[in-house]
Amino acid sequence: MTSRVREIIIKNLFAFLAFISVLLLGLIVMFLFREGLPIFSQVSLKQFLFGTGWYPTYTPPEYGIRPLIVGSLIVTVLASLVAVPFGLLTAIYISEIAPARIKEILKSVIELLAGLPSVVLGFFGMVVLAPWMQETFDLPTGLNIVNTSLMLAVMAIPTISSISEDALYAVPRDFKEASYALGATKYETIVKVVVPAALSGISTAVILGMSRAIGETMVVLMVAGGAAAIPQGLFDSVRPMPASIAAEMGEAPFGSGHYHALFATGIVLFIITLAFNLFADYISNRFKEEGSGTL
Amino acid sequence: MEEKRHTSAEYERELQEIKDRLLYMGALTEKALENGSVALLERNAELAEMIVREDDKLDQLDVALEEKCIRLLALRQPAARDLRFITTAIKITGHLERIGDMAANIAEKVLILNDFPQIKPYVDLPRMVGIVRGMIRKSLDALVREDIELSRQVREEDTVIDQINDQLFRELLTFMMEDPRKIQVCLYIMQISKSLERIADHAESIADMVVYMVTGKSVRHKSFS
Amino acid sequence: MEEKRHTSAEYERELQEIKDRLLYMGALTEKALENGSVALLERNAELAEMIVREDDKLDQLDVALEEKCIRLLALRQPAARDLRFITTAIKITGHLERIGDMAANIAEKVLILNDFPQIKPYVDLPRMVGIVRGMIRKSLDALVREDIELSRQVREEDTVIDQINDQLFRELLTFMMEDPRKIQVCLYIMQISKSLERIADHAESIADMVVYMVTGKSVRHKSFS
Amino acid sequence: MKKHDRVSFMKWRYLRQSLFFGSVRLSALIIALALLGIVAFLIAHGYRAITWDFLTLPPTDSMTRGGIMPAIIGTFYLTIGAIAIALPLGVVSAVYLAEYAKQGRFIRIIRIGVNCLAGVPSVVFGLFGLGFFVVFLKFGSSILAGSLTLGILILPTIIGAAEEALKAVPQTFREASLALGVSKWRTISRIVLPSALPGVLTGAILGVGRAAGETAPIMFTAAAFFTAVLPQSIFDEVMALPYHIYVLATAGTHIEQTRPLQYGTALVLIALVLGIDLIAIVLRSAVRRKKRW
Amino acid sequence: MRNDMILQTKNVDFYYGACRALTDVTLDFEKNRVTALIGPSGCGKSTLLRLLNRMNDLIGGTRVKGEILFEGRNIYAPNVDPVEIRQRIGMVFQKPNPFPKSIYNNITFAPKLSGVRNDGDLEELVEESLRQAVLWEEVKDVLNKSAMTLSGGQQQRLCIARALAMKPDVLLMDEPTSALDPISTAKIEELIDTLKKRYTIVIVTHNMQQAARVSEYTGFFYLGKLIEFDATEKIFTNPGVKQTEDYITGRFG
Amino acid sequence: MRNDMILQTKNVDFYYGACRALTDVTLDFEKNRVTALIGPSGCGKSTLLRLLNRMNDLIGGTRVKGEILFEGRNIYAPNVDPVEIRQRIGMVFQKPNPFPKSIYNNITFAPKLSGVRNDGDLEELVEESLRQAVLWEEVKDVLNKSAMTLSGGQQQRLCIARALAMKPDVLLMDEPTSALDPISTAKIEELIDTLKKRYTIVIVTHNMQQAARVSEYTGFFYLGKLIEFDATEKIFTNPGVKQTEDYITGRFG
Repeated sequence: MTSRVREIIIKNLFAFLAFISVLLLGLIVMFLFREGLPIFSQVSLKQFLFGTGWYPTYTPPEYGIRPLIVGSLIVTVLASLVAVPFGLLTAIYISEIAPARIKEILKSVIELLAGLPSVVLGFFGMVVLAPWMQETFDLPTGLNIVNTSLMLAVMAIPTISSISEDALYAVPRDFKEASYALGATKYETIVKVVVPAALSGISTAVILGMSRAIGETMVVLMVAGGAAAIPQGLFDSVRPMPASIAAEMGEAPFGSGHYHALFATGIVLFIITLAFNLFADYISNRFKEEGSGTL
Repeated sequence: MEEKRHTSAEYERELQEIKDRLLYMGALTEKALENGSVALLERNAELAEMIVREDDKLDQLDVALEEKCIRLLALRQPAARDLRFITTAIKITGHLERIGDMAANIAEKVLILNDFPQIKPYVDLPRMVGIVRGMIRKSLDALVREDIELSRQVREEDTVIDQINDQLFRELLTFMMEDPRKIQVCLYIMQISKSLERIADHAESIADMVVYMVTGKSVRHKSFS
Repeated sequence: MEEKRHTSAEYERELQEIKDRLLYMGALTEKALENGSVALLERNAELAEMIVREDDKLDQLDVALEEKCIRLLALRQPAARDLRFITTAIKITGHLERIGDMAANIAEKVLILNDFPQIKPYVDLPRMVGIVRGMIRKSLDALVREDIELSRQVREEDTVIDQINDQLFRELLTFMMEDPRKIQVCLYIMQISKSLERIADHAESIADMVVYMVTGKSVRHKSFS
Repeated sequence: MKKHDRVSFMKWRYLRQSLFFGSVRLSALIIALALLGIVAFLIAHGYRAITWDFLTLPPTDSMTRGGIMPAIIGTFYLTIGAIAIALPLGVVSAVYLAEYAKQGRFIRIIRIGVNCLAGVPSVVFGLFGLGFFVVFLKFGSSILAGSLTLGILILPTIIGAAEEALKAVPQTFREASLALGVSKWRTISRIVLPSALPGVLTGAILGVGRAAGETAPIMFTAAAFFTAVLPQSIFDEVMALPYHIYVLATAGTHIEQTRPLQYGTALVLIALVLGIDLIAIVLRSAVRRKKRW
Repeated sequence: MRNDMILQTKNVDFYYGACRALTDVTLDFEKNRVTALIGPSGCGKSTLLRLLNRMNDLIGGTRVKGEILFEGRNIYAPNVDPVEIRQRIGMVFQKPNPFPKSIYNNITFAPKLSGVRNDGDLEELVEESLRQAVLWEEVKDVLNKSAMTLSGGQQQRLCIARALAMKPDVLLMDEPTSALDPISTAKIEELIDTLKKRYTIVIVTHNMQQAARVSEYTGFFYLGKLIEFDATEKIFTNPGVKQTEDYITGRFG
Repeated sequence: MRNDMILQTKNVDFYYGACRALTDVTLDFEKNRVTALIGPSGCGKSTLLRLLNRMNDLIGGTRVKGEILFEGRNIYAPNVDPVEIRQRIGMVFQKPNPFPKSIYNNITFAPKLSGVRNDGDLEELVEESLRQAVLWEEVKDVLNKSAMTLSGGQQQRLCIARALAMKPDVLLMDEPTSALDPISTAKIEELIDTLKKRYTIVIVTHNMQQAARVSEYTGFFYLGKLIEFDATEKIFTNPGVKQTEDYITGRFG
């Protein structure tokens, strides 16, 4: 009897501890809203989201974060355009083509790349890429959208590549054998069988990569240039949401409108990344249940 | 073996072929017996000789069918009813072959008898041939139709044959005692009668096996001894 | 079946048991024949009656052994040599049972003969019994030892038996013609001789099957017709 | 198709293959070079700054000279704190998810919670740490608040790695143990967890690496711009390597002059983080080679 | 007669969620005999096997109706601890599943947890179990090597030895040879033959011929129902139910 | 006679690294016949099968000696493209392995690659292949459903249909039913029987009885050597070599 009681106690204890993650998520939401919602006593939701002026320190202050949202989105999209093909092709190389030794090394490289602290990447973009760009293209500043996107791409590539590679690796050997036995070449086997079979995992990889890019702070803080205006060209500076929060929170007086506005920006950022993650979750679950049948 | 087809059409076909072969062998023995009867009544030596020659065919059919059955046992691993059918078929083909041998023996005796004057009109022997042929046919029909009732009939007819044989024996004994010149002829007739009686025994054995095949229970030796 | 053991000891044991049973049945038939011979020579009615009674035993053994073989076919799916052995065993047991029946028939005739005065000393019949007994033993030894040479011997002895039977037939025919009062006695002796000849045929069949079992080639009906 | 057509069609199929393989190899090469390039660049510019003094002295002269010792110590404290919080909680959660939970709403909620937590941007963790630990719980900007924030940040990573490791333990091991009449908890603790241990460890080490390199979550919760003294309790502020780089590179008054210090600090940070990651990678491949199921 | 029935199922229904996997199965397992359960995929034979030692507890959303008696006691009664049941009723699985431990530790794993501590006792147990599983001669010199280094057939015999080390009364085998080649299969079958002297064995098998070879009793399942249960010899030479006959003779139509 | 041998191996040795897996195998496969390869695990039967369509190319560190002639041409000659060989020699695997695509796309996968573009032709091909694999009636209304929704037996027949869609001359089958239950197995065996009218079939099987049932010729392998090759009937009723007899009758010693 005692062993049965012990079993029940352990199970319930573990259930409670596992539930802490959910509690934490709840707390995060709660505190973001607790500190962020007061801003809407000063400005409407519409003004906040679509207002084009971000002048939190002016009197009267303006809290329009549209330039910040646009900044975030544009660097994310550009970064994805670079990171997706690179990440995917590299994943294909690792899982299907590379000889065993190179495969091991390259996988480690990708993992190390993922582990590179973002502050170091930001630093690199700032002190290496920016001056080079400024000179080469004769720009007013090297801290701009293109530079940021490149650095974000470097951040996103390991995510995309390693999750895609997992997905490709998980494609049963049986499929490949079947394809070869039907007289398909290696290329045809990869493109027509392996990649389609891994498509749900690859989609998840892309979405999570983008999510990582949009939420990344240090790179955009150090490399984007910080101009809180809607950009006119690819070499303009921008101020994505995370950069704004990180840069200004230190200066914003506790409890001020600025302080609340930054938390509200955090809410927007949180909701966007949450949407990305739920979408990725949905895709991987949907295909898990039905199989990627009719691809 | 009735409604449901075996998933392997080939197997089903082979089982059917065994049945067909058995029926064919049965038909051959019947024909031999009929011819023997005709040869006796019409004193037709040519016909009798043909019977002896044709016994070869049955011997070959027997060997071929047995090999077919063993092949099926080796390649198909039959179970239950199919297995009983095949092992039964192996034994039945042996009986049919024996029946063929008996028919040939009868034909040989007919050939000899034809050299002697007929001592009396043949009544009992043709009657026995008729019954025995019916027994062979019925026993094989019983096999094909899995009909136990037919088997029972065969069993009853066997006792009839036994009675006729006994009666004929006594009758011939009297003839022999009365006229020693008839001894040889009577002996040959006795042997024919005895052969027919043994054919009937074989037919009964076949019928008994059918009962075993259908029900899985052995009835052999139950009515004997 | 020699050097290598089957991985299933149980299976190996069952195969051995079939062999043992066949030998036992063979021994029973031999004993019955020997007793028949003694009963005839010593005019021992009691012994003859015992033989008839004991035939039951062989019948039961036959049914049991056949069932055992079918069980083995169903449960073990034997192939190759094992399969040939088992199908051969099924047929051999049938032959042994028939031999038993013949022995019982002989005993019945012996009982009748004992009621008549002896017409001459029995020389040929005991000699036949001796040879036939040897044939049964040799055919089964051939099975157990997988010895084809023994089979050949059995085949040769069968022709000897056929000759003795023919010779006895002619001899008895003369007796009958000479003295019609001896007809009945002679008929019974003839039947005994005929039964022994048929037993020899069965023994030869067994021997032929052994050849098939060992070589996988059928020799039956090769020497016939 | 005629024979000639078929031959040229085959040639086309192989040409397509060659083109594709070429581009795939090229992209892999570029990525490898990117990492090598960054690391090589930092080494080339930073190795001169690395001296004994640099590693053991506090910064001096408004951080234009001296070393980074307090930042190293601070990062160490924060990381240890984070892993001390995240590892037990993460492993227990993973055990629950992988071993105990049956399909149902409760588990679905937990799973979504963990997945969402994994996707929360690091700066939002910073905000949360600020709002909850620093302000609401009044820990102030401190090691405790920073460690807790970082711990929550790496919790999903640890749960994920541990769950993966648990799932990689063949179901047949569990069945075998249970069928022997061993209770569930003992099956988990004697069979499943030992088998999964290397995987869990790898996950934990990668978590450490991540915690050591993060900047945004500690900016508002733990990191000090400058302290000359080492922390005395978990309620003290600390310097941290990542934040130190950021500060030197953007907020200093003599950005150009302190370049060597910046490179040196960056080099120390990546050496630390990549070193930790490398340990995890080596450990994992060693374990994989030994594993036989 | 009654006492010889070590395991009995009485009108057992089993549900996966709303789906009924077993319908009204009543079946007695005789002591020291091998009983085989056969039937097409999805017929419920494996499900029944896993009910007998409550391995189905591990799957959520299932429900058992009726009684399963082990030595007369209903193992689904609320006060019964499945852990104890599983100690008395061992199980061997389709794929050999030794623990990634040494051969020695594989065998001693469960006995140690159930309180056998003495080294001498444990060593004796290891030898005895391995001897019973006819593996001792092959592994006695490598007891400290990982069980994973053994061949598939040896692994399966190790799994049997491991189950025997708990000194169970019943051994459940779920297609124990379906992952093995003919030679290993023959060895396991021979082993089953020797084990039945001391244990009651229930074996689920895909392979009708195997059921014919190893078992004394055979139950034929179809669509979750027990169609026929009888002596194996009877089932394979003269089954009583048409459905069984059709299945045995390969008429699956 | 010579012309009827569509595939021939001549003194074939095969090495995995330093380990010799096949020794001097010389074997002719007759056209439109089913040839079964049997033997214990690791005897080389599967290895030989994979040599016949160069599937072993996918594994590194292997070496082939001797010749394998397909319609008289050595498929290991340097100028031979394995892709073309595999189009002529189809293969079916142990585990059903349809692509995670629709049934229709599974069948048309290979034909499309080899240049069949016309929709009408493709549709015809799909129907013809499925009919040949006796699957058409079961799936004709769900051609756009995922192949993964089919049962195991159906999946395997789909894999056969997929191989047939390339209109191969030879069909290699590597234990095609070992993952299936008796009913599905029987269906596949029946299918093999009808397919041999148009294709040459080589089947590797664990299951001796299966070889007995489906094949006209049987080769028995042991330790990488071809011990005996003869008509199946001969092998199973009266093999010429003692080793074969021992294996066939279950004396594995």
